[in-house]
Amino acid sequence: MSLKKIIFALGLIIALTAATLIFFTHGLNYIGVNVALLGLGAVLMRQSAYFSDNFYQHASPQSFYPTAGRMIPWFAWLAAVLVIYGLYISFAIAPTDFQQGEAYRIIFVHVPAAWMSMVIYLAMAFWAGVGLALNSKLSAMMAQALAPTGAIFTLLALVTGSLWGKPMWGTYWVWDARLTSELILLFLYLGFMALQASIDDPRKADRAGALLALVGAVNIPIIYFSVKWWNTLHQGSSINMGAAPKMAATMFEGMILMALAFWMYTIAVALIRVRCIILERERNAGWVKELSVKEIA
Amino acid sequence: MQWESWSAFFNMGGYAFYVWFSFGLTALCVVWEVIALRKRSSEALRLTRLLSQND
Amino acid sequence: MNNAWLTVLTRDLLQAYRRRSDIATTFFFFVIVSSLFPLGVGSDSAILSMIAPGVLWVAALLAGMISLSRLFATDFADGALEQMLLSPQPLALLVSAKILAHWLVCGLPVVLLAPIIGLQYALPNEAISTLVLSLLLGTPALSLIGAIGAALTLGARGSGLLVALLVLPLYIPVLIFGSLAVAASQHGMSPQAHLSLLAAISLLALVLAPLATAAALRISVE
Amino acid sequence: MALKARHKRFILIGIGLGLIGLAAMLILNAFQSNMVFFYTPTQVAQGEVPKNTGFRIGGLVEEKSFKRGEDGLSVRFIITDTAKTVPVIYKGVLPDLFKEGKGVVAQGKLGEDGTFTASEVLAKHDENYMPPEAAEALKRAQTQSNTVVMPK
Repeated sequence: MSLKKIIFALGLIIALTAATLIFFTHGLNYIGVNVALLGLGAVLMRQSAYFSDNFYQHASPQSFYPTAGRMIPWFAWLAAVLVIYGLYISFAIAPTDFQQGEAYRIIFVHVPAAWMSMVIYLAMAFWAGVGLALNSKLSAMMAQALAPTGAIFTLLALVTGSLWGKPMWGTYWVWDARLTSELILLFLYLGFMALQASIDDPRKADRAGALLALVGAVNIPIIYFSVKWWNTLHQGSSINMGAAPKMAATMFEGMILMALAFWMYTIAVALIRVRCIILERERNAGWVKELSVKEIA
Repeated sequence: MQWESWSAFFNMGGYAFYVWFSFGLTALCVVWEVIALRKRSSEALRLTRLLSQND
Repeated sequence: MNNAWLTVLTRDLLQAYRRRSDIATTFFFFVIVSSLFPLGVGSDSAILSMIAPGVLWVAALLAGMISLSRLFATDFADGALEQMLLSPQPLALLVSAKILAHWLVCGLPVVLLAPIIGLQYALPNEAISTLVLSLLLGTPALSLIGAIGAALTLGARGSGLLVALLVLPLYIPVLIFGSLAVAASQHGMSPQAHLSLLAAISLLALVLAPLATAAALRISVE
Repeated sequence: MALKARHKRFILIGIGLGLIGLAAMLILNAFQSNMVFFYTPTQVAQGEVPKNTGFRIGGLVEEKSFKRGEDGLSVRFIITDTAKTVPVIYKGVLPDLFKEGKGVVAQGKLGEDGTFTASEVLAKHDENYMPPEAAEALKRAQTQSNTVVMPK
């Protein structure tokens, strides 16, 4: 790969990450910046090595399988280190909260899980959309590999949230907009997985699932902005770009570390799962047979 | 350090159930997912080998 | 305006007329479900009028849903769907005719029947008129969103249950605003905000759902 | 009338955009009117609340208004939005975050005498997290000079 292509690929990743971050931290306030970044991302996507001349070569399951295998340990170790450091900050360094006492420490799993539940859905919808538009098998496999992890994080966000709500608000569950839309998000994940499972032809399942994921993506902004639209029991977000976080620095640090740890974990797990899916679906391909023979030897 | 003793740490200012349940459940889900995936990949590899040997 | 569009609409309506028992199923489902609640909850009119908005909306939603799996299945079986896919007319346009037919057959009867059921639940007059208005504005969205689910599950295993899993989460906003509108006018508040949100959902669905349904049909039938 | 396919597509796209615009107008219209999870004491005073039914009322617990009944279970306090107030009676367990001067949401019914009988009391907390010392320092800074703007 030439230097130019590497720079394009890096630029693409940075543009898309920045757009996602701004969207989640500042919402619609910076919609212009966000649209510009997404546009930039799209332009770079067309230019970068992975999405132009070499796209089909790089995006074939055959060449991705060993690449993913090499990437997994990195992300797994990164997740392990981050989670240990994050837990240390969360429990040993972060101080007691002035109004919630120690119960606020649930924030260190609840908020990262809630973030991941939404980010994973967006990533899933993104890969599903790419799979649908470019008709690439691997993108659809990525979407399929992300769904179960996303469903688990959604469930965790709901359960830890209700365990936090009981001592603080005085109830395990209220039907407010944010809780309800997070529950709907769980149903959307389950629907996506059920639809894929019940269509026998895998290519057809990929495309049907992709369409459903895109239709459901309408729900994600509703979840995020429901707090602002409806005046609900759930507090606003503590972190906004441009303003200082409404949290003590060490608390913020613990939360961000845990979120990064969850992120790395998600990537590692999704890569393992995509390798499984590749093996299961390409069982009859020559390269899979060669590979299995090689691994026995 | 925030804690005077281990028992204070485990007690979590009286919120032990809520805090440890949350963290425990998260750990449980992660461990379960990793184990399930290990099973799935070894099963996938085993089946692939079986198929290639039959050729 | 468009011959093919009218043809599809009249064809679907004619088919529905020939299979009147299918329409009756939807109709009676709505009546029976909403009549079962007073038997289960008790005949206290205060309780009944309190639960009425939610119960009637859920019953309308489920009644519309049970007929969804038939929306494309017969056309798929007799090959008419393939003709539509090959036709020079935009598929989304033809699909919108089929959705309109579904609403006329399954949505409109529920709207017309609602006042009678509302009386059974001891709803005051203003609440009944809001109920009818909310159903009139909301049920088109149900047919439109449901069509996406019906098209996606065409040819999938166990499609009846699957449609419910896919479509019900997307129905929730309609259910919430519909029942809130009725509850608001029941308690002397203006239902205008909820009704205009219902109308907005239906309008958005009217634009986007036929496109998504057409794409889903192309995936399912290939 | 035979329209060209291209023209027809333009017309359809135009209709679609028009409908989306209309939907956006309806949504904006809805959020101008009153759609809330709970009502404020001012709204209660002006009679802008549902009649003959329960609803939620939200605000701050007024300072020094909290009283425990003789039976030790029922409590009385006053909810305020700094303009109007509503007295509340409640029988049951209060959440840990319930405090005078803090946010609260109560579900219940408004009586003839203007007293709100709550069946459920929930605490509403804000999005600020800090150690007690920092909160103390902020409070002191605020009492010293009223020009310091505290995050709400």
